[in-house]
Amino acid sequence: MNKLIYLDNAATTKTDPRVVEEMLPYFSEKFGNPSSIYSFAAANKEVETKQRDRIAKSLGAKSNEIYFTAGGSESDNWALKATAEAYKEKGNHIITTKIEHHAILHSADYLEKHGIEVTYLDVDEYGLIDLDELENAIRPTTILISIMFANNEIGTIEPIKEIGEIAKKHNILFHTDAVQAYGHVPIHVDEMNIDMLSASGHKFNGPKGIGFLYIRKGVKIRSFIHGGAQERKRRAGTENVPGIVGMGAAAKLAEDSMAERAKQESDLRDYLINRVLKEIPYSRLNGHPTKRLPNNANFCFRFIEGEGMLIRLDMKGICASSGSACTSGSLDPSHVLLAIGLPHEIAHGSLRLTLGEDTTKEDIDYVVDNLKEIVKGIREMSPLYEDFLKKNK
Amino acid sequence: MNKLIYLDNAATTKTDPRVVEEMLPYFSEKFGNPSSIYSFAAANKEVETKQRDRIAKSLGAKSNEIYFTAGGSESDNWALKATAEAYKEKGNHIITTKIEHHAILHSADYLEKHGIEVTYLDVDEYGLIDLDELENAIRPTTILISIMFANNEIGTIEPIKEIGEIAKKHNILFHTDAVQAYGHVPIHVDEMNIDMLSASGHKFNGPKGIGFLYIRKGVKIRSFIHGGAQERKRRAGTENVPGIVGMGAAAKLAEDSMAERAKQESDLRDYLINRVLKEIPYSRLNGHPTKRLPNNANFCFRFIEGEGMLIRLDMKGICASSGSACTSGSLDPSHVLLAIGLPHEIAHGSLRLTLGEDTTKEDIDYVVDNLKEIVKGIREMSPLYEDFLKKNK
Amino acid sequence: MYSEKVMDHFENPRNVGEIENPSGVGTVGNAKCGDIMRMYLDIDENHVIKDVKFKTFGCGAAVATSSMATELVKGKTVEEALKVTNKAVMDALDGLPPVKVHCSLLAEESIHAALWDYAEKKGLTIEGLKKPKSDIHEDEEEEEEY
Amino acid sequence: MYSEKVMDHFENPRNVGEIENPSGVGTVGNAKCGDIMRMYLDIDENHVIKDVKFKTFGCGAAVATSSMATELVKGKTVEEALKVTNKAVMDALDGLPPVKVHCSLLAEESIHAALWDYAEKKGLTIEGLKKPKSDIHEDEEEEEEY
Ligand SMILES: Cc1ncc(COP(=O)(O)O)c(C=O)c1O
Ligand SMILES: Cc1ncc(COP(=O)(O)O)c(C=O)c1O
Repeated sequence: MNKLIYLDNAATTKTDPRVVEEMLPYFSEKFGNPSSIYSFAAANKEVETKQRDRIAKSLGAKSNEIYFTAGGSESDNWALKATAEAYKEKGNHIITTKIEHHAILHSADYLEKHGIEVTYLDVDEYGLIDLDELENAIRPTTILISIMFANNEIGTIEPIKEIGEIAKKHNILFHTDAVQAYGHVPIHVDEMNIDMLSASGHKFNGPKGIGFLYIRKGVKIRSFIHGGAQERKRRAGTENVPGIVGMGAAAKLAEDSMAERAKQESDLRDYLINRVLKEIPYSRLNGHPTKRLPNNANFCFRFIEGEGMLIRLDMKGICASSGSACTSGSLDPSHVLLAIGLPHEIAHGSLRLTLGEDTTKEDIDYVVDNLKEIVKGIREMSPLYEDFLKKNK
Repeated sequence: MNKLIYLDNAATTKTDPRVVEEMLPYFSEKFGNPSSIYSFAAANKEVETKQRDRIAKSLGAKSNEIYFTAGGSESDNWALKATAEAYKEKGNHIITTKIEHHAILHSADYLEKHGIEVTYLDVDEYGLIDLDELENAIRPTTILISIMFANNEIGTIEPIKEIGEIAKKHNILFHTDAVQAYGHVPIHVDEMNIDMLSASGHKFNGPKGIGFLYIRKGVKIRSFIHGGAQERKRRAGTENVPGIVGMGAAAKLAEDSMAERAKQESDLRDYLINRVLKEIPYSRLNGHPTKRLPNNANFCFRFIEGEGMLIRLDMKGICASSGSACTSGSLDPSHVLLAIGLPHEIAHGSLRLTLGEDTTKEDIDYVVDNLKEIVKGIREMSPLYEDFLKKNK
Repeated sequence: MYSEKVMDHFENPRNVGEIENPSGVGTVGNAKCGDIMRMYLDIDENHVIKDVKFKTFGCGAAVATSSMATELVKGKTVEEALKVTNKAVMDALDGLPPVKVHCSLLAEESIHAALWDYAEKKGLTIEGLKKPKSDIHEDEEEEEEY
Repeated sequence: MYSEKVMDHFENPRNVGEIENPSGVGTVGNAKCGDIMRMYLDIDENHVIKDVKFKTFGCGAAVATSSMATELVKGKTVEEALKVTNKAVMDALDGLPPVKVHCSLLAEESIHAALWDYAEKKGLTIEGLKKPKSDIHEDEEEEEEY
């Protein structure tokens, strides 16, 4: 393949070469275990602290409120399961939404099998929750509200500050899965009353296999991975020093370039959206037109099934996704698209294009030009399109 | 510091530069998410499978019995907690030992708080379990035997094959924490009747933050980290591709060089042990003289507390440990040294030296020469040594 | 994920289209599960399938299995066509990923549906042909507890 | 982990050793918890500590706090020495890691124990001096649930 246009930055991002540069010395030179006492290794403890500081600063948090994990899924599992455990005296009810990532939804399933009651909030056609519905769902036994910052498929950004206010008013913990938002949009844990927050390194040009959970001081939290005394006895396992350094470096880069980058990406995103909606018939934008991640565009094309479109795009060197990458292996259409009210056959024809720092206007033009042809071609062999044309003749 | 003699390979190892070389392309070039459909990313699925094959081969296992995790601690937590969950219909009793790593012991603690009964087997003065005691501990409700392959502090290798036979005879699952053994001594899951096995990349010159759990086909296992469909729906989270590649490369290197390396390391280890026991009075070897890891030496020096010794060794550029690195932050002497019957004040004076591929005879001589002086110096300011001399005058 | 044969049939599907006044037409699957196949058959007086066309809404495997199925039945008698199983379609494509096996079942089923339509129109009974299910189940998938 | 001052006192501990026929000697801590400190005092007729020596079995912080404690009490009267708190020892060392705070308590306690021994031998009562505990507890440590 000659051309490669990577428009799947919500699935994973390129580790920034500057990040890799910072990581490199920690593999074969400064490889010491940060828990060791001798200076060669103890120095890595300080390196770790520096990364914690960088990340804490980007959130308006304190350094010792950042706990390193192996990624967003672990952070989400930890937040839900350990909170359920630590607060079981207080209650057994958790509120979340129908459009969470599976790391939340399947953890919630698991908890439901273990005596926890879960309310899954509906969302409107744009993927936004209803604040009144949230407040009405609160019970005396509610111990946690877990609502994602921004949706990984349709890019919709939830009203986090308002949710935080409701949680605070009712004295309920508020966790947010910010895996797609962290490093892309501004987050401030105090201003937004966030008590716990999940993030994953590889979603903001850091390395894979590293993430963090922010836990506000004062929140009672149990360990999820038990063992050694790492992470203030909260998360066992020899620290992934290169990973931590890489995530810290990426957090810094993301924070420094955020405003500029968001502007650039959202300008291109809007250009993409406008061209697609204008030039491809029977297409629609999924997610909110303005309350959305700067780099996310998500469309449905009627009479079309997503996979074939992806393969044809791939043949043109275009990397895109249909629903979330993690749900591949499943035949069901995206639970998110169903939750915003799309019928099954339309939900099957979705396309997610998520831009990166390097994306250019030429890339977008190339993609739209090809997409037009591809959609046309697939429709020509679609029995649904045939029926539609006959009916409207 | 000019000289650096790294004798703490049980805490962590240097990532082999050849391993880093293999990992590098997967950060910023081939960075795709293996779950994605387009060929750029789907190729990483095959790369992953190749690593699974390499690891499976080294254990006599099948490729689809290897599940990637974030390290030894996660593997241990998963094995214990998910087995307790999946087999709760069969029973609620687990057998382990008093000398396990905290990743096992604290997971067992956790399970004890949730209705599981745990038997902790004693060990003899060398750290070996008694096979009769094991067999006697088995109950109709026993669902799991979890016994470490080799101890991380004193290096003793347990009778794994015999334990596997007992487990098989009684139709009980056998898990072994092989974090210290994998890549260092030969392991064959069929010959040893091992049903589950934990390993961690950074203990055999692979990267940190990656490990695996071997799970024999047929073992019922629940997820520990819930979410996406990765690892055949068993372990959620975007795969740490560079980490997996690095661990695969390290597994291959370790397998290829194992025999030669074990010979070289154990020769040097025995030279070290002989010099220390001969030249430093009131010293003893901890662990079994021959049934031990090729690279592990562990001593006690009477009248001495370990930390001061480590700091003085550090000043000479020698990296060593006293007990396990993960327990630092605790003031208690090592549970392993207490389990082999050492009194507290002797257990406090332990020193673990764990050799690596690069360790030379000159290094060992330098260490022993310095150690002699250091032990002498510390004893001179020890009130316990003063009392001892007065008593024996 | 897909074999070269599958990719070839996906990229260059054979016999896409419609047949005006077909001897039989059958549509199976549903948009809910993500796959719909429609087969048009042109069958002569000797019960030989002279022409076949398809339209498919579905994934790469769905398109490829439809395409391959048309190739396999073209020129065959109705009785021979009935013996073209999903296994035959898969084998001819050098295999399918486990989650896509159901597509080959759908292809088999769509041929049967078109043949059923043909038999009904003609008032025939074709030995071994059952009334087609409008949908197939996915019970062939490896379903493990987790 | 340790300040430069702690490292200096650990590397070059002041006043290590014994005093023959001391005015008072005190040993605190126990080997079980990993720290034992012994203080020897030579006190003149004006209640001034003319000389002080120590022996310590313990970690870096235990050695450094003993050493610093000897420096702080040397030349002081018994009454002044009594006012040398663990806090004063820590401050003089530019602080200690939280898990090591108990070492400074042990240093304070060992001075008190030696003074108690001196008082007993002389048949004196020293204002504010309590019978020393042979051990100290570690309740000063941050103990969080986990
Ligand atoms: C025997 C044993 N088990 C488990 C672990 C935990 O491994 P990790 O720290 O890589 O999670 C270690 C190492 O610390 C170990 O030595
Ligand atoms: C919203 C959201 N939460 C959680 C995750 C899980 O993160 P990871 O795959 O890094 O564990 C993802 C990404 O896959 C995500 O998009």
